[in-house]
Amino acid sequence: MTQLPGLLDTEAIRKDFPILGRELHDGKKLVYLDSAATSQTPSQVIDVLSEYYERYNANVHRGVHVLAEEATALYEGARDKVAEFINAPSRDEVIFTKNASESLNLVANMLGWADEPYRVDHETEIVITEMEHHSNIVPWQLLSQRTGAKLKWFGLTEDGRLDLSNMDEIITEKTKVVSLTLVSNLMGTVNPVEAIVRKAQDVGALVVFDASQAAPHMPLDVQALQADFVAFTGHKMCGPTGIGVLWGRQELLEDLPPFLGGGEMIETVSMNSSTYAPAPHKFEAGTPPIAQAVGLGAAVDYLNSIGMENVAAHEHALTEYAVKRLLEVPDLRIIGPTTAEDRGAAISFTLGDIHPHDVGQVLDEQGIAVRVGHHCARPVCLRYGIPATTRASFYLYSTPAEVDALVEGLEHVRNFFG
Amino acid sequence: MTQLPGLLDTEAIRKDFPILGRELHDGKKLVYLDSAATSQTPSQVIDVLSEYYERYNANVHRGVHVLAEEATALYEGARDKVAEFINAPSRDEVIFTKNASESLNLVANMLGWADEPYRVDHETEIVITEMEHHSNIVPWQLLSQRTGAKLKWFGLTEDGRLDLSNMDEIITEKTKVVSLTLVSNLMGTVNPVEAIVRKAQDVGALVVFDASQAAPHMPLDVQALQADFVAFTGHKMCGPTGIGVLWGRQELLEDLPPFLGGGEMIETVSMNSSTYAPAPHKFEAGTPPIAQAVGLGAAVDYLNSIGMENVAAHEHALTEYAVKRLLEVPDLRIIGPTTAEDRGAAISFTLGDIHPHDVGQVLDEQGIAVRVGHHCARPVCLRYGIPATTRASFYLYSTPAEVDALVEGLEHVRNFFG
Amino acid sequence: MYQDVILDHYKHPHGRGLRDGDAEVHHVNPTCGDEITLRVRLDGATIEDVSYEGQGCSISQASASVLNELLVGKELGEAQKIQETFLELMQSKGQIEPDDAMEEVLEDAVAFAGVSKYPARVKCALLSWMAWKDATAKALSEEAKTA
Amino acid sequence: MYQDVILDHYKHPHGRGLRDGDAEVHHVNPTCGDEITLRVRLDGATIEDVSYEGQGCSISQASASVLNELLVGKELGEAQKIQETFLELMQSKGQIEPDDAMEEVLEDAVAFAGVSKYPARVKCALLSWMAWKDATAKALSEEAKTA
Ligand SMILES: Cc1ncc(COP(=O)(O)O)c(C=O)c1O
Ligand SMILES: Cc1ncc(COP(=O)(O)O)c(C=O)c1O
Repeated sequence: MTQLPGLLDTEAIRKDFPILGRELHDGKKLVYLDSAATSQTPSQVIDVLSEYYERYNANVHRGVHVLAEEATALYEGARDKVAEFINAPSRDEVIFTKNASESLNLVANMLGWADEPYRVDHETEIVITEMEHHSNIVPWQLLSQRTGAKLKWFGLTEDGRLDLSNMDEIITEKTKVVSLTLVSNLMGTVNPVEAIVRKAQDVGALVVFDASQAAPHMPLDVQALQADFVAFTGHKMCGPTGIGVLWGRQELLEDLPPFLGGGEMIETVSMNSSTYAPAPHKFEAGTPPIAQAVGLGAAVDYLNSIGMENVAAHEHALTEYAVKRLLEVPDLRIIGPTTAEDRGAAISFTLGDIHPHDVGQVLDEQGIAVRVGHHCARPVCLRYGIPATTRASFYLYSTPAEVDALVEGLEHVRNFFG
Repeated sequence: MTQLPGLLDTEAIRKDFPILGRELHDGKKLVYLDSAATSQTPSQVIDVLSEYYERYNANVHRGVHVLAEEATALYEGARDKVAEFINAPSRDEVIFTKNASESLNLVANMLGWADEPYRVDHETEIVITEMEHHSNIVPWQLLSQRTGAKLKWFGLTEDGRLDLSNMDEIITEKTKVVSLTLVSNLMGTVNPVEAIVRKAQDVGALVVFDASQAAPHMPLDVQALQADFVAFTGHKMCGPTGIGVLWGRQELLEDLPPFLGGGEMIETVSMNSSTYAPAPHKFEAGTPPIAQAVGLGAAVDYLNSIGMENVAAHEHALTEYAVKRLLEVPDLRIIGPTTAEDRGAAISFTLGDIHPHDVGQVLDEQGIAVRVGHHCARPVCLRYGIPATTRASFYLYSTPAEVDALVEGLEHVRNFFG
Repeated sequence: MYQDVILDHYKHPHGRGLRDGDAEVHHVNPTCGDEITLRVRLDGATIEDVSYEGQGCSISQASASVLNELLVGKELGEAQKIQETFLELMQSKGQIEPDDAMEEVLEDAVAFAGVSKYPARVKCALLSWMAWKDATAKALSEEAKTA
Repeated sequence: MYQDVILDHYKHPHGRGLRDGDAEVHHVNPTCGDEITLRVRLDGATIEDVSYEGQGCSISQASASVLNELLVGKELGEAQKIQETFLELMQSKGQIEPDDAMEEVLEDAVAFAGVSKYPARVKCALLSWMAWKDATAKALSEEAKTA
């Protein structure tokens, strides 16, 4: 077996993930290389979900009975855990949503309905980048259409990095908000954000980070980032589906208007008018994803038990190995950085003229699960003139042996369509 | 044991709900009378959730690998089940949201951004009722504030029914949308909707039903209702938290604009513009609550295995018994219908001068879980000049013995504060 | 959690009713609909009166009564210390067992120690105290303005 | 699922390239980015040409090639029957084992039977067929307008 410095004890870790023991297609062992789409879920999280429904299930915040109090304590306890995980100054800055997409839409809508100085309108500009996930593009396109604000973006360099050369043209006095990803889900690029934050602060623009591909893979510190908002999603970080997070600076959450209306988010309601609860509740209309928040709390516990520094080191070592091995495959072109520096564990590539769909299908026949397509980041494909890519992505349970299986599988693909 | 005609075999049913075996406060058996806030979850649903994460977990719609295909089949299969459960003409009319509140906000926002003839603006009117849950009030207040549309509502009669005497003043040619609950969550009132639908159709207004308290308790047929939109929520119908449904007529879903933007809801994206997928995906931005939809599908299977007619008969018998027994308690005043006719299994009441908080707390000490407060329907409390109520609500696992326990518990409350 | 002292204050509240004041506030507990309207009258740094009217559960009613009993006649500094001690007790999640020193400060209010175990009820117990704090701040800033 | 017939059509596509037509459509499979531009030229009720250009996987490419081979020269009625049969096969979720009658209608296209087991790929196989249907409808309505 390949030994790399910095690897986690994956033999032990893999035992926590029941699905990794699955066999496909008459006995082929599952090689799951699609964690950037969704991560697998450890027993520690699955068990907490079952326990929630078997012992504590109740609606939160409104009850005086034991179950309601226990469910509320679990739900709010999960908020504490998430707050600590991202080093939030206050637990009240952590809003639970259903996914990262809702988190990003929430910000866009708040800014659309906000009063000055936050209001986005036809005299203002919004800045994103060409490597964003659709969930960090379309909400801003919609906001731009609805308000008349101009949408601008940073382009990409040949090697899959942000092109910051024209920063002063892109971020201007008119810019109200800059929203960008910390890590590209298609290319794995880890973005340098300091210069952008500084520039945004100079012109008084808010900075939103899409941390969907960062939170699962590296230590995340919203204070160190100097962010105004940070969005991420539970299902990519060992948590359940149906839960996302938006962190926002308290002052902003106080000043900005609510988005969805309903139960839980109100202070008092009459037919004529209503007043709203303080954040985070102001932004959590209706019965929240209670069990899912509790599950996300358990996922955070799980990640902490391993240590995010160690997760990052593991993935770095694995990515270095994978990049090296993949570049040995003839006709393989990596879309994105071709070294492991400032890059996460998602590696996209093309393989000669063979369409990624076919690559994925033939790999699947060998039990290897990769993702193919535009990965909800179609502008990146357009930028590099390709219809789609094949993407292999790794996580804390991935092994060098799985990288080897991938490389072998790709040889088979080449022979098949050659 | 009290025997009532129409009761289900609760002894068997209760075995499906692990939480109902819980003991509280040193050995007091849980008497769970808070199902209108959230229902309990049967093993059949809990097991499906675990199985999902242990065997099939993957992101949906985008993958060619086995797990992605299986997860997609499960997710879309749940849509089929829900469509059948509500007799939807097409499965593509079923949109998964995170809860009923999101469903209702989704409609309100679609109408706010719509083109004619659906557009709600300052020349138009929105109609709701005084018995709505905050989740069917605040979204319309927000829409009214944002567009200038006028918000109007039906009032209530002394005995907890809709006052339809001034229908022609309330629903007019200016009305664009009428949104009302099928069943009041505070009073249990089952609303007669035919006349309202007819009037709305006459003036060309859309009709939205909040079926959050109907879907769990009685057969629901969106075609028979002649509805345009119907919203409900998973956690009240034996399903998981984090999942809701919006059903809408296909033609409307085609014509109306999207609400949240992101992955999954697009057809094609470039930096300059995007086009959207057909419904239901157009309205499902981001990774959906996959496991939760699958869990809701299992809940629908569970309810079907018992039969919604039978659930309704059970609750009717139990409600009749409960109303009779409660009215025997001195100083107890039921807020809402005082017979079991056209009423669901949620019964709100006041007990002399004793504040509901105190009623609930002392009941809790006996293991009896009821809800106290305004139940997210504060206008009803205002209407009847009370600060709050105590609400007992029943479901398919509730028994006459639990009604007896409640009545006994209330005697204890009276003695304690008397 | 329903100590006799609490029930007693609930059944026989002290100083209930609205009287003249330098500032008035209206506080609501949105989770349960408890409401209080509360007025503070100051004489320099002395609390001359705290009058109130409201609706709510035994805990919120008794707590307002205890507040009136404890704070009227006190100097502001002392009153604030009492308020902070009460807040600390209520936020203790049942972890603080009041000692003699605390009992000396809080008098009847120590009876609320048991309430702190019930998160949903802590807000009831604190409603009048938060209202008092708010009203006092308002009265002082009014005074500053007219001074 | 990769039958030799499919691979063959993929590697040696029939009638690829855009030529003159009465109507043109552009269809996209948003899940994978497959795209096709397709033109139909009619001569009365006869399909004179189906020309296309696009990018996509072996399944979508091969399917367009098979379509060209099968439909060019056919009467519209017959072509529609072929399209419907192909659609039925593709939506069968692997449940239809093509019999002789079906094979007579679909010829090479029966090789796609195995694809119907893979929901994510069914759309690839159908992309060109949906485009053809759309383009034909467009061509006919153009004709109706100018007639
Ligand atoms: C009548 C009614 N409408 C809407 C809702 C809101 O449902 P949810 O909180 O799941 O969004 C509820 C329950 O809370 C309800 O009872
Ligand atoms: C970078 C990035 N942003 C946003 C998202 C959206 O997350 P979700 O689909 O959970 O809303 C994803 C994943 O799909 C992502 O990779």
